[in-house]
Amino acid sequence: MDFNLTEERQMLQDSLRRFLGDKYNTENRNGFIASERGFSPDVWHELAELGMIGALFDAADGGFGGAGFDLAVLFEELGRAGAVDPLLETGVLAGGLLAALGNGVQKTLLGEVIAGSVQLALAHGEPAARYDLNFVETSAQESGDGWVLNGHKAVVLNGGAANKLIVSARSSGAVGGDDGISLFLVDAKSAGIERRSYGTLTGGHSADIRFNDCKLPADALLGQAGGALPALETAHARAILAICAEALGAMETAKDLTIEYLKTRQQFGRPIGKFQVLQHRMADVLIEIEQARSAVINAAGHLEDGDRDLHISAAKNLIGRVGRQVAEEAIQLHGGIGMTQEYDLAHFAKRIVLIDHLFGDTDHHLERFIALGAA
Amino acid sequence: MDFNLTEERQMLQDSLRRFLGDKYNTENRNGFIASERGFSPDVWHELAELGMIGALFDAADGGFGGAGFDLAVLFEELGRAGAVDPLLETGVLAGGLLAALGNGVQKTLLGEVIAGSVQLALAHGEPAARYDLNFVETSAQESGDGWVLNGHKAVVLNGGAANKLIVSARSSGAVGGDDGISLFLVDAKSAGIERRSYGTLTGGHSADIRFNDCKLPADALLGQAGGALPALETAHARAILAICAEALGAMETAKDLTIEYLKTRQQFGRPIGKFQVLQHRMADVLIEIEQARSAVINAAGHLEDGDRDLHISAAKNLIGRVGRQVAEEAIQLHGGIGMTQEYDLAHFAKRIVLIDHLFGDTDHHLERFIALGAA
Amino acid sequence: MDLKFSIKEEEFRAEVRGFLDEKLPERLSEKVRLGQGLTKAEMEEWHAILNHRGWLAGNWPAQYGGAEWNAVQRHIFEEETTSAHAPRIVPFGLAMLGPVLQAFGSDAQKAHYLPRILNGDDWWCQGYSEPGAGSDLASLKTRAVREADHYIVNGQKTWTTLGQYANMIFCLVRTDTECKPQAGISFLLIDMKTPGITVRPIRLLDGSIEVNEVFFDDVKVPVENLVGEENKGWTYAKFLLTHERTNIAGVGFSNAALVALKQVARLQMSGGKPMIENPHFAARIARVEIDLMAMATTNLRVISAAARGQAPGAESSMLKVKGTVIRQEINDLTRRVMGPYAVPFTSEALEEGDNREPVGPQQAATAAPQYFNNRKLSIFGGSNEIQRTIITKAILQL
Amino acid sequence: MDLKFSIKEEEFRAEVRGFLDEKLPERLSEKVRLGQGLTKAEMEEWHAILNHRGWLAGNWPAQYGGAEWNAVQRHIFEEETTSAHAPRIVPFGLAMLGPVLQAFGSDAQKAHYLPRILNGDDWWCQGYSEPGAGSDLASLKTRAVREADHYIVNGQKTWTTLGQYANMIFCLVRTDTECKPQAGISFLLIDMKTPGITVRPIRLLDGSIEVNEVFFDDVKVPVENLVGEENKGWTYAKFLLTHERTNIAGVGFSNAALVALKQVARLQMSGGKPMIENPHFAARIARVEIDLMAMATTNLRVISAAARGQAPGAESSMLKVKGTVIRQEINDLTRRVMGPYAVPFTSEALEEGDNREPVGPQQAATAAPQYFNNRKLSIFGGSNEIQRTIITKAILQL
Repeated sequence: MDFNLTEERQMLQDSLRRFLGDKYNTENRNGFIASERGFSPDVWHELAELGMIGALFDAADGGFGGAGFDLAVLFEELGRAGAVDPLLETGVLAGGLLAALGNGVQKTLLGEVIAGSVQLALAHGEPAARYDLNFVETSAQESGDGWVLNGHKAVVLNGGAANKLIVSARSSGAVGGDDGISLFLVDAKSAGIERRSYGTLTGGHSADIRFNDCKLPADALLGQAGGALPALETAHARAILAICAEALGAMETAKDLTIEYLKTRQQFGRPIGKFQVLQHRMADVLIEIEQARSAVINAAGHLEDGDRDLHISAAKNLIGRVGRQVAEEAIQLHGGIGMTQEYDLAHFAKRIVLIDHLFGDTDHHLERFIALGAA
Repeated sequence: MDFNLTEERQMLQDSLRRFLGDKYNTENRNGFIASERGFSPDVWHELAELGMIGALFDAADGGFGGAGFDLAVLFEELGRAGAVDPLLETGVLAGGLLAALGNGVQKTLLGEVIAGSVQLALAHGEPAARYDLNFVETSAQESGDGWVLNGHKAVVLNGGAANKLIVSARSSGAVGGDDGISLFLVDAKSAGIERRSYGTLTGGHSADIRFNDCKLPADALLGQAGGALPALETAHARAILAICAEALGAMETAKDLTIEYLKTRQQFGRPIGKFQVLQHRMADVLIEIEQARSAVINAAGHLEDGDRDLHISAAKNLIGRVGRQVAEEAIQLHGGIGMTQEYDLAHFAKRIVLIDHLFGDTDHHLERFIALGAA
Repeated sequence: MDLKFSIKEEEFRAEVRGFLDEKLPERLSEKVRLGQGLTKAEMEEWHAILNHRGWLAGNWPAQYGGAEWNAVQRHIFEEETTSAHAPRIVPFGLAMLGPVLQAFGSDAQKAHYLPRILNGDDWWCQGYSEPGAGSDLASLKTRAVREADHYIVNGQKTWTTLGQYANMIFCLVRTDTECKPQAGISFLLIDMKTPGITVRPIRLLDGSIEVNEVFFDDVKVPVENLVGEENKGWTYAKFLLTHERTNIAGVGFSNAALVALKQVARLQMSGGKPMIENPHFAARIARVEIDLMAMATTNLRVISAAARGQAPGAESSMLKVKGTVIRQEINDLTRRVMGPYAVPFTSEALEEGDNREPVGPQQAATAAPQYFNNRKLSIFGGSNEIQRTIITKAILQL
Repeated sequence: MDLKFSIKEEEFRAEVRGFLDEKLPERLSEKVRLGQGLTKAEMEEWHAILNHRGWLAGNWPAQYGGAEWNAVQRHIFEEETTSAHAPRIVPFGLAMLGPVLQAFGSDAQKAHYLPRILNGDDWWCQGYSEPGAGSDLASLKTRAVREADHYIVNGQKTWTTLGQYANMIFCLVRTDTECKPQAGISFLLIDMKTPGITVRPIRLLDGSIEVNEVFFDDVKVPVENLVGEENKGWTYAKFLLTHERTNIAGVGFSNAALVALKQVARLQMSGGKPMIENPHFAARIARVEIDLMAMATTNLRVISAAARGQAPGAESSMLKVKGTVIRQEINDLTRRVMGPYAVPFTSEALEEGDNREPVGPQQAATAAPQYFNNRKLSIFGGSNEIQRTIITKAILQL
């Protein structure tokens, strides 16, 4: 039993914290969010140079990390800084699927991903799917020696900036079935693709993407036709760990800002941190953040064993509950200033809450935890 | 719109509060609970003389009340005093069914009920029924011109002291079906009845009752064979209103005791009510008790209209939630003394919580509220 | 005990309902239903419609052009307008300043300002909070120094709601620094066009602009703009806070939001079933609905006592706390039900009518922003912490 | 980062498990599993079994006959014994007084008392709280006045757990009334058979007797029974509180209680289905299970830091608060799952082995009493309010 970081991960953490601390403040972040892609291409390239994208992949794929605790350390720092760079979308989700399923040719793209010269997005969710990974209505029909895609993908994260998409489509089976889902590697500018891109409350540009008789060559297929669900599940497990760690980092910052505010803000002639009611509510916040940290550790530690899904769902459920409490308490303990966009807390509170809307909310994962326990 | 009591109900409230205030204190109550029947026969007779049993019945049945707000006023006072007298069991449940279904001969018993000279109990729940009213496995078979009962009734409230039982049994239909449930008026000492009587944490003696080929004459049947469920539902709606009001009264006392304690108990050199954390938690208790009062008013006001079940389930759900909070906070704000049987709070806290176990707990009624809303 | 409204009250309800059917522009109610912001012109349009019917100032006495409704009538009006998705009446002139002027203003002030409020000639905003004085109003620092026939005002106000639209502001200012904090405060009416006033909008976390900072730099205010007596402003402010709290439970808003939530929950699917059939989500809705049913009656009990002339004390604090918790919970469920479609932020959908097809289901665009925006409910207007302290102080008397 | 125990630690676990398989009498574990109280003789029996193996004092140094386990070993022992439903080790002599004597006692005290604790010759109880000094220990009033070679003790202690079985009590007493409240306190060892001592049991709300009042009326205590220096008792008491908190999270108890709850929930039926399949109840179980899974790791993190020599500060307060909330929540669910069968109160089922067929399902008799009894967890041993204050004080440093 050892709860200390390895020396390598400690270094990764230190250098990332230093770098992001330099790049991010409220004004910069709001600027990045308002910019063309919803993040800063410059910061992105520097992150790549620092090796941060490589840290998401294992050595066989040209990286130098990729384990649960690598994701946890890296994303906690992204969360702590309130970074808006699409490492989740390009690196963990689409990049992870490419690494897991790509053939030799397809995987050459990984080099560009790790170098930061290409942006990816996973086009998987659909308007009626909510959080169910096997709910795919988009169809892939074989046609000659290629495929034709038709369908509507909803809220594709980083769908605005992505050069390449990994698209899921049903090549067989009924909607909601586990078999029959295929993945395709597609150029985002292909004919038959209609993208509607939009911002989000916390940075990056997502998109709703429609495929209208989008024709793909045979070699667009990633992995086996119809057998993509297990890889999608793994990619989402990794993504959930990542955003849980990101939420944890964001909560740490929300907590630090609140403690600072409690110490300095004066009301009724003394710092508001002197008021016992605020003290005790802060104590509960501190306790719950420690619980969130433990949930992330559990999820990271079990990412590659048979208890993965149980711990992933436990973490997402707990982080959803704790996140809401921490975000709401941080705003409430700040009072009005906590409501303003020009104060740093706003971004963190929004990010913590919106993470509950990614890859299954707290209720979704509670149900999944129950189902896994009953199985 | 009028939230004031009528003059008659105001008088009922005043005289009951005065009477119970005289009769009940911690020592007396603990004595009654430890006594042979788990309540005081003397207090019972005086309550009857005061007309309190009559207040549960309408004029046609020899009473002078019986409406929703009569039950609410009366049981709030019982709850406030921590009374352990079986008005619910004898008056509302079994008495109510007798009034609703009895023929002329059977209803002569009502006079004795109102006079306090007979104790009743409704033997309805069963070991596997939990809170479902239509779950009846006990069987009633026609035999000659009478009936034979077989089955096991669980936790029959006041089953220890009752002279007469009203027993539900299935004369037709499948377990869990709405049709086929019949009620019988039975002498508690009849052959074929085996009673195991026991105390409860909050007074009165309940019983598990087994019927082993218990033979009944034809005139034991109450109402139509197989058609008792609607009357059972009405009796339980009235009983739920009654115990919600009782819980409200008990919460009022728990609150008053806690406020008094906050004002007088000194810690760290000042009354503990000066500590902001305790103040704010008390404020939440006060707010929730007002919500509980409103829920009781809604249930009482709709007891005889088409929204009855919706408001009954709403009240039972809310009171279950609020009750737990009030009981636990009252104990916690008291500290150790709140844990002791010789201090008055103990009884009230236990009663508030155990009311959640009667006639459907907070989850059961949430499900029922959802089902009623969807219907 | 009787939960029913009287025949007269039901007639009044029918009258309000008929009026709304006829006069409330669908263009406005649709925006309100979807949680979209209204323009200044749209708010003024609705005020004018109400004023034409004599219903703009339900709480004002008839002598000042008000409808002189009692508490129950005001409640019925509130219920009907919110469930019809009518725009909210902007409270600063009508609900806040009006009653203060009627109680404490000079005859000249009444004659000049009250008709202008009704007619929409003035748009008032409130200058109470300061950067250093939020919940602790008594510590405010904005100074007003008497010089001959005017005051010179210096300082800063903040959280001034809709101040960007206002031409007038009523302010609490410090006119005496020597006495106890509460004793040296005065209540001033200030023309926003006076030289030296600067308004800076504050963008809130949902991207909206509804509050502002207002800076005063040697602003000259004529002494006739003082309300009541100098240094008695604290009394008027407390009076105003009571009036601000008439609809503090927000039952109407919560009811409307709950209806909307249930509609969305019937349409949003999960695992092939509507969300309203998901037991966990149904349980969340049911719990808050049950709380709201009780709160509606708690609210009526306070209103009914008020109609009989009993002044609400700690009760209004109870309504504030529980009412905001319920509204915020409904907002929380509304963002939850949207699932992934809570993530897109299409700001054009919020402020002005958006003609583009919405991304995701109707109301999705406003769900998360409204959840975040309404965190203010438990902060502004006397935070829930302040309310809890008021509640216990009243009962514990320590 | 590595969540796995080392091979050596797993070997230790296997050793403990083997020992429990062989030596833990089923008669005792069955009573523990059903939540029934143990007799004094039964508790002593289990102590003797452990002592025979050298495992009664896991936290004591070997020189005093302890097992000298590190924090991780103690944790493993705790996990295994609780999941095997072994009786809890009575903490007063072993976990509390022992370490104090070892750190601050005289050689004579160590030589006399430590073996007697291990051998079960003395049953110790704790005399800290007083009627006027619960959470606020520094205000205690029990007086000890030095007269020649003994102290005369007068006063009253309360909440003395299992004091009815004890022949010895360690007490905080006031030896100086002139100085600061904390400064005048001493730590005395008192023979319960000394004339002038009266023990009065307090019946708790679940009907159990486990705490007592202890009255001192001119009780003569030899000066050699003073631990450490006069007026330094506060230091020893704080030291003891830290030791009391080693297993403060109660993860083992919660795990065992959760396993039992799920067993019952598989058997208890509702609407023809086991309660564990009821979505609302399943959600309640799942939430607390998820909290407990995280708490187990939080606990291990603190233990792991302690094993590396870092003294737990506010962390142990965090464990106390969250740990008790989780245990109480499981107790709450255990009473809920019983449905109507939580109502019967058959006290004979609680205290001694009851030979009659139980009313309702197994464990039903103890479900509600245990829920009520364990409300104490958030009150005794430093209330959760005190713990929250410690947590924030440590971080805010105001």
